[in-house]
Amino acid sequence: GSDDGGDTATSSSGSATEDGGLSGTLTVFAAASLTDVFTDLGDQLEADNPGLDVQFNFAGSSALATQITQGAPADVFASANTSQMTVVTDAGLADGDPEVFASNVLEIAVPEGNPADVTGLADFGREELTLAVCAPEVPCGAAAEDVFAAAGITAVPDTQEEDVRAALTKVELGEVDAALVYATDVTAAGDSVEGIEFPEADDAVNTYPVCVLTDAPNAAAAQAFVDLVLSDEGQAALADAGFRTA
Amino acid sequence: MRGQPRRRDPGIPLPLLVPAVAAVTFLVLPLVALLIRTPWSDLATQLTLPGVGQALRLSLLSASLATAVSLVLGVPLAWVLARSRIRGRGVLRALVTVPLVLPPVVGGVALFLVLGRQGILGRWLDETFGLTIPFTTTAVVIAETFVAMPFLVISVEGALRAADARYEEAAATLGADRWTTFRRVTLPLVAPGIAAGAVLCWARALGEFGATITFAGNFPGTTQTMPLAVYLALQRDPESAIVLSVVLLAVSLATLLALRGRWLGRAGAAP
Amino acid sequence: MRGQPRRRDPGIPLPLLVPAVAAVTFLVLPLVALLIRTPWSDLATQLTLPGVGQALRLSLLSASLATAVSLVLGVPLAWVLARSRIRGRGVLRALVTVPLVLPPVVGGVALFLVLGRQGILGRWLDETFGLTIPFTTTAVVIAETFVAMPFLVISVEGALRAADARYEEAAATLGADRWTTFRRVTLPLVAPGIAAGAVLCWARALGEFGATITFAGNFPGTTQTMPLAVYLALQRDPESAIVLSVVLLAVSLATLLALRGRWLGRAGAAP
Amino acid sequence: MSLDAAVRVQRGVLHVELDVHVEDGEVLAVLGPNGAGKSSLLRVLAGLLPPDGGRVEVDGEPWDDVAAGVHLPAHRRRLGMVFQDHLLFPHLTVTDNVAFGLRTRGAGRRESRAAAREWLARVELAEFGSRRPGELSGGQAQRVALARALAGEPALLLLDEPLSALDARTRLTVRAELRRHLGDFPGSTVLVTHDPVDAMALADRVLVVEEGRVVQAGPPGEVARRPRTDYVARLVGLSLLAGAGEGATVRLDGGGRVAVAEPASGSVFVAVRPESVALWPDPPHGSPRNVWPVRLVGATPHGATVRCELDGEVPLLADVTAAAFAELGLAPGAELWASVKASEVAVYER
Amino acid sequence: MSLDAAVRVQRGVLHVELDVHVEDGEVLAVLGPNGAGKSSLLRVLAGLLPPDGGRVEVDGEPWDDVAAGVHLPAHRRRLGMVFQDHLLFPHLTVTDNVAFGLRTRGAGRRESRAAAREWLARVELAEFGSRRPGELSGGQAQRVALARALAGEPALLLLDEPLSALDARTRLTVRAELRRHLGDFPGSTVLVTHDPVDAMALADRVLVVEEGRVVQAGPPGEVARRPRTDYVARLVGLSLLAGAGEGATVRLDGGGRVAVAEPASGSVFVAVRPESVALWPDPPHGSPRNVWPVRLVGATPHGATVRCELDGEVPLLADVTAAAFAELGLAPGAELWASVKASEVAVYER
Ligand SMILES: Nc1ncnc2c1ncn2[C@@H]1O[C@H](COP(=O)(O)OP(=O)(O)OP(=O)(O)O)[C@@H](O)[C@H]1O
Ligand SMILES: Nc1ncnc2c1ncn2[C@@H]1O[C@H](COP(=O)(O)OP(=O)(O)OP(=O)(O)O)[C@@H](O)[C@H]1O
Ligand SMILES: [Mg+2]
Ligand SMILES: [Mg+2]
Repeated sequence: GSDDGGDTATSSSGSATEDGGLSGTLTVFAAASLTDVFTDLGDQLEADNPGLDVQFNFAGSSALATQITQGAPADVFASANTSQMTVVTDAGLADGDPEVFASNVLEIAVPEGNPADVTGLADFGREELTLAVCAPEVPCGAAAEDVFAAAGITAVPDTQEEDVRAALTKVELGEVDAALVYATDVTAAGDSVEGIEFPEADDAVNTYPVCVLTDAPNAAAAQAFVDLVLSDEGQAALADAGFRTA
Repeated sequence: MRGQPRRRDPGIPLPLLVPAVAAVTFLVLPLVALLIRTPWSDLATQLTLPGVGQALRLSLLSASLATAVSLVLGVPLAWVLARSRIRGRGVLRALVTVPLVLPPVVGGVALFLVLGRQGILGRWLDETFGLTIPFTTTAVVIAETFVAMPFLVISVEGALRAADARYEEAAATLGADRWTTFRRVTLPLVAPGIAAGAVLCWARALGEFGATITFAGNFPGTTQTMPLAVYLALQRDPESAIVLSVVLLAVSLATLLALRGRWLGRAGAAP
Repeated sequence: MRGQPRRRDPGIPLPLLVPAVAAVTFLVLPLVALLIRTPWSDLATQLTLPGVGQALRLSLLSASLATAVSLVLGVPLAWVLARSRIRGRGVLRALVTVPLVLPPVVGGVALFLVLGRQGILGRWLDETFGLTIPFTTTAVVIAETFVAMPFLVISVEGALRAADARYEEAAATLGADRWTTFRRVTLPLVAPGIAAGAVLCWARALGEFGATITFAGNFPGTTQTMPLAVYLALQRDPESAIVLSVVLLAVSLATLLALRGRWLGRAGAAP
Repeated sequence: MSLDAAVRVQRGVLHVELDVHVEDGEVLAVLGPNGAGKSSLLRVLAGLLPPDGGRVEVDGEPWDDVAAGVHLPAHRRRLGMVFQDHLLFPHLTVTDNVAFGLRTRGAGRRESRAAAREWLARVELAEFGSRRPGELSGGQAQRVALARALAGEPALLLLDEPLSALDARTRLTVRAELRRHLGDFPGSTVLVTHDPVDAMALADRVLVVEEGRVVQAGPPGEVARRPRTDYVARLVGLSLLAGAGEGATVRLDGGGRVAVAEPASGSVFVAVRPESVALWPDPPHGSPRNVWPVRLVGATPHGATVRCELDGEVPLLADVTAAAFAELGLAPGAELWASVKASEVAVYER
Repeated sequence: MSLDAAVRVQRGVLHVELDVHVEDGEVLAVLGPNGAGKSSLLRVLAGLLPPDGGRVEVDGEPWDDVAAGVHLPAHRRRLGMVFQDHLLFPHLTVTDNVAFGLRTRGAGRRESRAAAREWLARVELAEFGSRRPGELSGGQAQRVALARALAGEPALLLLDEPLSALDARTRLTVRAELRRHLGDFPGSTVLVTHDPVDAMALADRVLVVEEGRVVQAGPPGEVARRPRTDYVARLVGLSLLAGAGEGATVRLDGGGRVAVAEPASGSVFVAVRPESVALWPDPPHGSPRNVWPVRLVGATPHGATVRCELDGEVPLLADVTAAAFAELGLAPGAELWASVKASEVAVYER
């Protein structure tokens, strides 16, 4: 569906070549938490299409949404939540409906060795612990509110982090006893952080939508990248990184 | 100073006027654009939200405290860099400048390494006094001071270097030791430079985001300053983030104008 | 200046020494802690990653360009604020200071509003010349300049105010118009103040993150500066973020030391 | 290139109101006590201080005209100025300081430097060219400032106590140099000085200024012989007394009478040279018709003589030799008699 | 509180090496040309410039002793100093400037201010107390600086040309004031000046410094009568000639002979007062035994007389009245004859 993107930018950026290979530059705007997985998928797409150069712009989803609404020359937008994707779709910049390619649930992250003996969500009501959750304005914070409501727990956090990474950093440094973060982040953090799953997590599943953009200079390659993400191969890579796949 | 028209000013030379106008345009146009985009109808709603007033108060308080701490610690440091003859001043000066370059988030991490629960000093503070600094308003002030003080130090040092050291010699012959000379001669002489440095420091502290959110966290009422509120608003509703920014701008503009007026009043009395 | 020992320095007075030492400790200890925590074994690996060298080069280049632009535009603006008698200087000065307070991310949004494809000027630039600024290295320089120039302006203005204006009168009686006076008398006289301002500006530009990632994006090779690389590394592996930060610190420390050495050499020649 | 100026300017509480006219090639010395407004006058002439009224015209060209709204900025006035505190540029070498005015007026670097070196040689500082002003002594700096002002070949030369920081020997040399230069100089010169010797040696005309107003004007000799205010009288070392002429006697305003050689009438000044006053422990009897009782209030050695300040009906200064002073055993508070020959007393209209 | 100092300090190319001794209550005047090292000496005494060698001792207390590693910082020396360029604190009022030294030495604010006002009244600036230094004229500022230094009741008073910016009248007043104060003053005073009148009026002893060394020392009258260098001779207005005594004649080193009244032998100086030199268009025949052919090379009006600079076998200065000067129709280059009575020629050992 790139018929309306056929302006000068398309021809200069390249498109499907005659033998089916892709060329030109593909620009993917993706949430920062996708850095590793997407970088690998991009490399793979480049390997399959020697004429293609895949460029990533990793940043917070909201920054990316702002950039896209300000006319950034992007082909693909992969958001870490539906709300920022909505900003883009509302502006009429998404080509077709966004597709969910992964989801993520909350997990409790504790420092190596779990010094405060955190066992479950109920520990977020313990005053004596130093606890971090995400701010309600950001998706993981909204999700946290949902799970606390579902579990009937009054949480007493010491800080409401602006994003998951900030919360996780504090766990890694041992500065908080527990933080409510995404499962993928626990996976990415490696040995310095232990994850504790809890059943209420399923009440707040965060979804990752992706879409090709209306003004995509290289719509063909964009579609190919989205297809790759949704393919079995892409889904497997996401699963390796701790995502629940669609 | 008198009311009558002065025919003195032969105007601003063109090679200065053109870049100056360009600079003002460059700095002010984005602000104007923000103002144009501000959904003014939202303003009243936003301002009456309880969190906003709180964040604004906390921001002003902590930036002012950070500036005060920076003045108390930074002006002496600037003096040492400018006037003493200790060895290694060059390295010291560079070391003091370097925190400017540190990405603020990493600055926050570094503060944890020193003052956090597991930090070099923090562990001792915790064990000895039961004091924990992170996630408190104190932590906000510390984070802002860490990020903003170098601005004060560097600009005060520049002012000290430019000042005429012979006045200090004159003070010495009048029996003033270096400390008295510093208080009664040096400080008043470089007051404009210190004022400039304090403004830089205050403004930088007021806008501080990365180190604060890392080291102090974000909790409404104790550690959520305006930049944090703005950032979070931006996640959900960019319009309201713009409104909050404009509020922050207006308040700081008013503060600066009020302060400057007083300083200028003093400076204007001198020749 | 001669090699013999000077018995002059009667030491630094205690009321200055104590806060100065406290200031240095406060500013330097977190850096030391960072160094301790740095996984040095990673250093070689990190440095050889292709993106890192690129980001470092881009950072140095864009910060230096931003400083150059700030000097060209900002020093004249500082002169206008300090020396001219135009009306509304107080308001102008406050307006110039205010961008310091703006959360950088909002600053990035504001730059979009002016220079973005739909921006006030951006639209016109796009339609007339086919020029788009966001997401280019130019955008990085612009974002850094927007954030860092006020530091230069305010500190140079402080230096100008502290300088003795009678030298400028003497130059006028020798036939120098205000522009010549500016170039040949004022500039050299306030050189230390300008140097201090440039250092502040450069360091602030080098550490710039929020406005850059918003307005210029995060494209390796064109807009990914070191702070952005640090941010991404932080998403993945905090250890490597620390390594990158230390690299940034080391490079800026070396640059500052090299520059300062030269400036001091010049300044040392004067009385 | 005559200077024609009427300067009105308010400086704090002092209102300066001075009319100044200097012909081509003429040197006008402005004498006056501290705070009289001399430097303020020069600043207005230089264009550094905008006048509140009046005008400044050089060679018919208006530099300032408040009524017409004309104000030529300082750098467009072809003038040279030496400030009371030299104001050499600290970042330039001595040579470059002197070359500064030439460079701003369009001369090349090499040529300006050569001219500057010539000027430095004239003020006997040839070997100091590569120093910075901070490495000069006070007097050396002032000589460089003089060279810097002269190097520009100005139309109007303004000198604010140019010689006051110079030592006696240099002062002689520079004064002679200045005199030679001023002799060749086609423009007008205004010289502010405290030293009557400078005024006598250098000026064609003297303007005495007190509290912002002209109190006396004329050729140096005339001013020196017939001072009209106490300040000038002190300056040239005379005792000045005001009174009313009554034939061969002048009745002083402060009481007392002075016998004079030429009959006088109306308001007059009486001037007495300190050298002509003799002091006696007892009332003398002899030819001098003026004998007054006085009290010694102060004494200052002055070369080989001692200058005695006398109070009484007729306040006077007297110069006596150090030997006589010692012989008379004088001490402050001593009661004495002073005598002056009537022929030694100058009398002239007020 | 005597001052005893041996100062060795390198200033650029100049090596200053001066031994200075000043008794209690004594005033030492240091005279010398620009750049001789006078201000450098004062800076060492004040503790502002660390000497490279020697020592400074006041009343037996060592202030500086390079060999022993002693250096008392400036603020611990009980001294008062007046700088060549006043250096009043621009941010303080005039009263607070004067009160500064009292405050730093522990006096209360009210009491310091009262004392400061008294000092201001003594330098006749009582009504200027609430001004800022920037609103003073140059001379007013210097008087305030003087008051500031004196107010601290120092043990050692250092004055770097304290009167040079003052106008003639104020100078008389302040000089008399200074004299009175120095008279009462129990400490030592070192006064740097260019003005021989200051030295004569204020000093008990004079040190003449040239190129960092003492070239002459002695009481003012002695130095004035028997100068030992050309600089001093010029300063006191004498012509100085060096030669070898041969009984009633002195053979000058530069050629020529001078007849003297007292027989002399060995290396001697001959000093001639300009007033004693008479000028003639043709060779005169009469009692004066010294008659030399000379050429007029310069002439400067000097009060009622003209000072003529003469070149020839015997270079001289001559003072003639303006009338005589005009009558002789003198112009530079004129060939003349100069005569001096042998009894007017002073001769003394070199
Ligand atoms: N910037 C100023 N603002 C207000 N008053 C001033 C200023 N500068 C000088 N004055 C006052 O104006 C008067 C005249 O000063 P001016 O410098 O012209 O005196 P002057 O005749 O040059 O004295 P001096 O011989 O001491 O140099 C003085 O009373 C002085 O206090
Ligand atoms: N900071 C300095 N560095 C190097 N040389 C200096 C410095 N200050 C002064 N001098 C030189 O030292 C010499 C002595 O200077 P000083 O100021 O003591 O002279 P002075 O006798 O006070 O002269 P004046 O009568 O002109 O004030 C001069 O040749 C001067 O050029
Ligand atoms: Mg003056
Ligand atoms: Mg000197």
